[in-house]
Amino acid sequence: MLVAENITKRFTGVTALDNVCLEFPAGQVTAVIGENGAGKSTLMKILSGVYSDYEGQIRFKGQPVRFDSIRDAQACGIAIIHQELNLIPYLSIQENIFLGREITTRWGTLDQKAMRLKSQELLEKLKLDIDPNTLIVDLKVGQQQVVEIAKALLVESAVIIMDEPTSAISESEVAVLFGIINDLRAENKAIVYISHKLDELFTIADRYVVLRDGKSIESGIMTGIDHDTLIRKMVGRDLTGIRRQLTEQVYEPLLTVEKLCLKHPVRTNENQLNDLSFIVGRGEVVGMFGLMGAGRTELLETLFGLHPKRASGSVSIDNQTVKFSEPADAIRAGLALVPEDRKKDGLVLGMDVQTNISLTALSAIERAGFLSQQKETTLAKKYIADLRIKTPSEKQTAKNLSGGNQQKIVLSKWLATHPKLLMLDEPTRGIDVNAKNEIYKLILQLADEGMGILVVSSELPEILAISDRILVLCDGVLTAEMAVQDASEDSILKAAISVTVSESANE
Amino acid sequence: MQATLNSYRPVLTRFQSLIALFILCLGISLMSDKFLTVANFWNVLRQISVNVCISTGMTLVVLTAGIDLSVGSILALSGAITAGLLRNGIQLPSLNLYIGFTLMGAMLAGMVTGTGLGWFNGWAITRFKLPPFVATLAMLTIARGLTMLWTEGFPITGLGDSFAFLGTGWLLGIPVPVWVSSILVAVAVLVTNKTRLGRYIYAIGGSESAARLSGVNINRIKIAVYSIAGALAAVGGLLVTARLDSAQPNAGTSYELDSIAAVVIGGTSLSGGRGSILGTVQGAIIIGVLNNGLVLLNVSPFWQQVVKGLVILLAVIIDKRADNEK
Amino acid sequence: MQATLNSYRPVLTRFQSLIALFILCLGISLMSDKFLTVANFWNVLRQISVNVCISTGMTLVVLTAGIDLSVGSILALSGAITAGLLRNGIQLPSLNLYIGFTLMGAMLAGMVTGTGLGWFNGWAITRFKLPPFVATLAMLTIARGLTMLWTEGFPITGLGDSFAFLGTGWLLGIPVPVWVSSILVAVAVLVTNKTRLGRYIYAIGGSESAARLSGVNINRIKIAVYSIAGALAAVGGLLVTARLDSAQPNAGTSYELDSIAAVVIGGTSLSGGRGSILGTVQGAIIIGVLNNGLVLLNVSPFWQQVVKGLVILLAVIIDKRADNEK
Amino acid sequence: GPKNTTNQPKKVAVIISTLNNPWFVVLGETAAAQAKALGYETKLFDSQNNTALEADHFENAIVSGFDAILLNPTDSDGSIVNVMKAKEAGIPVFCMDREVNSTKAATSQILSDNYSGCVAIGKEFVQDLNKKGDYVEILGLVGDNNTWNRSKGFHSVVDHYPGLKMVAQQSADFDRNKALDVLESILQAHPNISAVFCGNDAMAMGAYQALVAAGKAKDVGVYGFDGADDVMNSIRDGKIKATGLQAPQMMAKAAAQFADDYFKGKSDFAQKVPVAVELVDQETIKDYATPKKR
Ligand SMILES: Nc1ncnc2c1ncn2[C@@H]1O[C@H](COP(=O)(O)OP(=O)(O)OP(=O)(O)O)[C@@H](O)[C@H]1O
Ligand SMILES: Nc1ncnc2c1ncn2[C@@H]1O[C@H](COP(=O)(O)OP(=O)(O)OP(=O)(O)O)[C@@H](O)[C@H]1O
Ligand SMILES: O[C@@H]1[C@H](O)[C@H](O)CO[C@H]1O
Ligand SMILES: [Mg+2]
Ligand SMILES: [Mg+2]
Repeated sequence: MLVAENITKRFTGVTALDNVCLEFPAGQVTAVIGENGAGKSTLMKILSGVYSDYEGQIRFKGQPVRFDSIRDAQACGIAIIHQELNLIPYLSIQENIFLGREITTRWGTLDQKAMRLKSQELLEKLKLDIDPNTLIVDLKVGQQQVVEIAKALLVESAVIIMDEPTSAISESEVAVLFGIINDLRAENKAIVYISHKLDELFTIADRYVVLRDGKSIESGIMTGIDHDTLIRKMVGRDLTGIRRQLTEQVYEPLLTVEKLCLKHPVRTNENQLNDLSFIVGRGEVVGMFGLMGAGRTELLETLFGLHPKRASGSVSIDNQTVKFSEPADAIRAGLALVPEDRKKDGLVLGMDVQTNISLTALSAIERAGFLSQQKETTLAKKYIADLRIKTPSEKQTAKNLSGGNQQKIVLSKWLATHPKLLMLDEPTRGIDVNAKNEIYKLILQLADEGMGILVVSSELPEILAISDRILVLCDGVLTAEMAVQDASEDSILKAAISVTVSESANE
Repeated sequence: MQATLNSYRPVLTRFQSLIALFILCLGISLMSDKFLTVANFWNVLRQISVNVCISTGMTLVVLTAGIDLSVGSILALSGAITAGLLRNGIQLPSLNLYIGFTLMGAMLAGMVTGTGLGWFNGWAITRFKLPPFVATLAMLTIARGLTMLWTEGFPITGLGDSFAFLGTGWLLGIPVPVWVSSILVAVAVLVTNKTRLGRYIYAIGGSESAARLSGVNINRIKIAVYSIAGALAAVGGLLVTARLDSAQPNAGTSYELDSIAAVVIGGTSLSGGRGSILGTVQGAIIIGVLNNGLVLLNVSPFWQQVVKGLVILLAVIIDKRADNEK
Repeated sequence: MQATLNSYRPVLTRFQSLIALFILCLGISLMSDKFLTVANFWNVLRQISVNVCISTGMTLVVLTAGIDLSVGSILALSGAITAGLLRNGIQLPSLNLYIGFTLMGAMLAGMVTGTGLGWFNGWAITRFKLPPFVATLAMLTIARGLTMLWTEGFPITGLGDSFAFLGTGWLLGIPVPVWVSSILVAVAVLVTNKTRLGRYIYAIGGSESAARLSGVNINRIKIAVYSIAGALAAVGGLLVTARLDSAQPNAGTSYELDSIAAVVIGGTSLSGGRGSILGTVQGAIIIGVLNNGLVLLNVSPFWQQVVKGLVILLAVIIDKRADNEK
Repeated sequence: GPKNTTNQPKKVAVIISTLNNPWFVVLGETAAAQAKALGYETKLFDSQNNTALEADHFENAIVSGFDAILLNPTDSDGSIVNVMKAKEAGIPVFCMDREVNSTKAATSQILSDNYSGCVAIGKEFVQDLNKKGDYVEILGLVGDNNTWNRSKGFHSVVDHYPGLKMVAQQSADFDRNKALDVLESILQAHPNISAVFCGNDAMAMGAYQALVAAGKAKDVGVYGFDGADDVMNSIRDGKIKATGLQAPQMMAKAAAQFADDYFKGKSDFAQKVPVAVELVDQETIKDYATPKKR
């Protein structure tokens, strides 16, 4: 259906794609695998008409084509779900779905009704039960991703490219998506699927193609391939496991939270967090699971002093009661937060690597009241080496790094403050297996050095792999707490949905 | 529950400045019995009609996350072109040529001038990826210079009654400039809410890259928007010129600030993507009522500036409050 | 390869406007042999020194993604306060009180005024989450009104030679205003590149939420930045007043546009986070050279505006080109 | 005609082209003070050099029941419609300083003759320079009609002398600071000029300061217009050659008096009452009192 021949794409200083040859047959799901920065998204952007300045040849249904614009590609029947969310925050779901493809009446005005109906239909298909007139800003990231999917499904296309469509959505929504993909496959569409969640690939993909350092390495069918083989193809070598030694250790309490409540920002008689009490020990990794919107992000933010006016309850660190009115207070007390949205909240994208790393620790690089360039570079180089951050130099702009490396910069900047408690919100979202492993190792190493770790994740395998203890949050209520030895995917999931089920039964 | 909240939001946003406006009007009418009269009502509306025209265009520009500093100068040049052609036509003695202009022809020429300069703004901004601030700042200077060159620094007067009607006439009990600005506002409301162009304007301001990836032709929309802003500035120029029966070379000086103030007080975000034409109209009314009220209350001119600044601050603070409470 | 490229980048960015400036200077000096003289060199530097002061503060504000429209009015009020106190002191006949001011005291009072008004800008912006455009637009009007009230609309003149020295004197072969602005620029360069405050300013402009989560006290930094902008406008006010030996009530009118133009031509992004003080200085020099060159070439005042606008456009386009090519 | 009277005092509006300039502040405040002294309620309006804003002021003044308007028009042509509007509403308008180009609009106009004033300055200029030399003209706001009235009056004399060469003509917007900057730059190109003619006194002061800074204050004669306090003092000190003294207080008081007369029933006003602009130079300065310190 769609064939790429000898595609080469250069950015200033980087060859993102180097003579790539691939094909995407109809009626099959082709998984494109490769590490962060391998060139997957770049290739997809070429195939969908985003970049028109490339070398090489694209064939579509046997005919050579050249897309000069996104519209060209759309007109040919190529749809794409971009890796980055591409939604207009202050437009509604419906307006976003139809952006660029509005239905008009015979007067040339927008046919709101037709678009509304069609949106509703799409949202129903995707099991997103929200009014299509809701603004995007009012959606959670996961819901936004579903809207992205809806956008790609709006018009009939021969090729549907999905660049990490599931990075922010939960298992149940993944299942819905896979149902749709199966239908599309049955309709003989060519589907290109990119994901760092390898388990998904085994479920959905028929074929795989491998990109490494911008080159196409090999392709084949998924049947008969196992996890380790796939990783080896992608990374070019074996990866060692990370599960740490299970011990029945007793941890000395570092963070003690008692009866923490958080009022809803709008409906002030409601609580977003309800009477949460838990402990994180020194050297302990506590994993926190919950479904989308369970309140995990809010919890970390509250602990970090971001909602001082809405929060109540008591928090103590090292048995000292603390009250933070802003993050600076929390940082001083030894807290660190790797936020969920690293591009917006974690990094100043326009600044270079070194400046981002030192931002939290400027006092450490001051000399006689002035920032020392030398100390700063030393600091940055230390973390670039320690965390094996792949960057041409410490002066590279953060924006230009791959997701995994960006995440490592965020980690670096917090490690530079030598925190007692490190909180991580979805630390491996959109990050390749290799980098993921490195981050896991790092987390465990930090715990071994005595740091308390509170990590929020939506991926059960991840939670199970790194936690010593697991907390489950559901609708702002702590519904389970278990040692990892006693936990199973089943028991965790049950706790994560229990309240929801009983509540909706009550309604 | 959340859905309910959201469906109220557009309504609240649209009328966001009304509270401030209401308080303002109440305050003034308690202090002056001349304020709430029919004559004064038309007065205020007529006085703001030029700002409403300009600010309507400015709203579109600001919604795309741009800015247009050149509206005042474009207003002046368009008015001067119309007045000049109406009065003198085009004389080329060397070619022994004289072209006379009808009222319509001259007005059209003024409109074309404004639209053309606006188009140039949009072209420069998209073609060279210039910050709109710089491109339109340059145009502010250029168009003012062209106005001076065209008028040789002198007002052009004596434009005839039929043209003056545009600025001073009444139709069905409503002043003509109020008709003009109201119709433009109605069209602009329609465009922003009911057409693709409007949708794309919001989209570009909300996220230019997302709009581009959705296949929106960013450059074309931006050029259209700056052209419209130029055209609406030209309408403003015609209104001012007709009202004074005279094209002043320095007309419109610093109107860009008044206009941006109306847009921002009306709740449109300078970073684009959020706001509305009706909000801007309310912003323009707030400014107009303030100017009118300060005069009616006999505040001394120097104090007026202080009070005006403070009231603008207060108005926006009140709005923000209302915004947060909902 | 990339490393090399990247390590050059800061240097290139810093001198981004130099190409345009160079072409401009070359052009003028080909047309007038009076341009490249030592006397004219000091001339231009002296003339831009006020804009350099203001624009230095403006750069800091714009780096945080803000804007300050009130600099011109703050300049006027600070100058007038200093002049008034210097000349008349404070007289309270009702209390039979007279307080005289020394030169230092009066200058200090002017500085305190400017800083205070700047602080108020920052306070209003952070406390009520107002758009900087609105808050400083209100201050533009308020401070101008206060200036009129303080001066009663009349210039305050005859301020004595020691004060005039600040505006007209020479020190070690360099005009005093050039000393003042150079020192301020040097300090600002140091602050932006070598201190926490500077780092935080860039971080806030780059991503306010990331900066907040990194423990930066956004409000405090913003208030500091607007206060500094006010203080630097006050310095500008002292320089203008000293130079003219007179505080003009309408001093500084529309200086905000010149200043923002210098900032933007100098390559600082209006959306914050990117740019530099030295870029702004180059922007100010470009504008200064242009003003000077057009007069040297005796371009007619009408054409001057057209040419000035076109050259600004060209300068920025050339810069963008240079930017893309590297 | 005059409106029927009630017990309330009559209201007089003073609408001034701009208060951003001390000369007009004097004009406006004097007019207001005088009208008040005559027992009227007064209000001062600032048109900010904007004829459209002036139109707003007229409308607002009419609505709020003013009985007479003392006007300093923003523009001799553009302001006509505004004055007509008041006339139609039965409100008399008395122009001060600047005229409106219509004999049917205002009840009376008390005018400062800018053109003739500058003719006088031009004559003095020619004499002082002995009919030869390079000179510079600094214009006011290029969109302002007084700018051109003055410039034309001046050139109507000076242009007859081929020995007098205008080497630069630049605008400084009636602003002291701009005049200083502009002349500084001009002096780079033309260091040997003999005189500078400025469209008002603020610019004359700025020009003088540029000459002082360049060490040429002794060699170059500066001419202004207005009779502003600091220029009067400078003429006395021999720093500035001459200016055209306008009499804003006199015009303002006369206008207020006219309004008073009108209320008292007078109706036959002279359409134009020209007020001469007096040439003040180093000989005649002794006839003028030292201005009071403000
Ligand atoms: N606009 C750009 N400018 C410069 N370099 C770029 C740009 N976009 C991508 N690159 C570089 O091109 C290479 C390929 O990037 P790409 O985004 O295609 O990787 P990817 O395989 O999609 O990675 P990920 O799994 O993290 O999404 C990387 O080295 C990246 O840094
Ligand atoms: N922008 C918002 N406006 C209103 N309510 C919100 C908003 N964002 C989150 N909420 C509410 O806050 C609660 C918790 O959201 P939070 O983001 O903390 O969940 P989470 O467990 O981190 O989910 P996710 O996996 O999506 O990050 C939810 O009840 C949600 O409805
Ligand atoms: O005389 C005044 C002032 O000099 C002013 O500066 C310009 O307009 C004139 O009428
Ligand atoms: Mg990618
Ligand atoms: Mg979350």
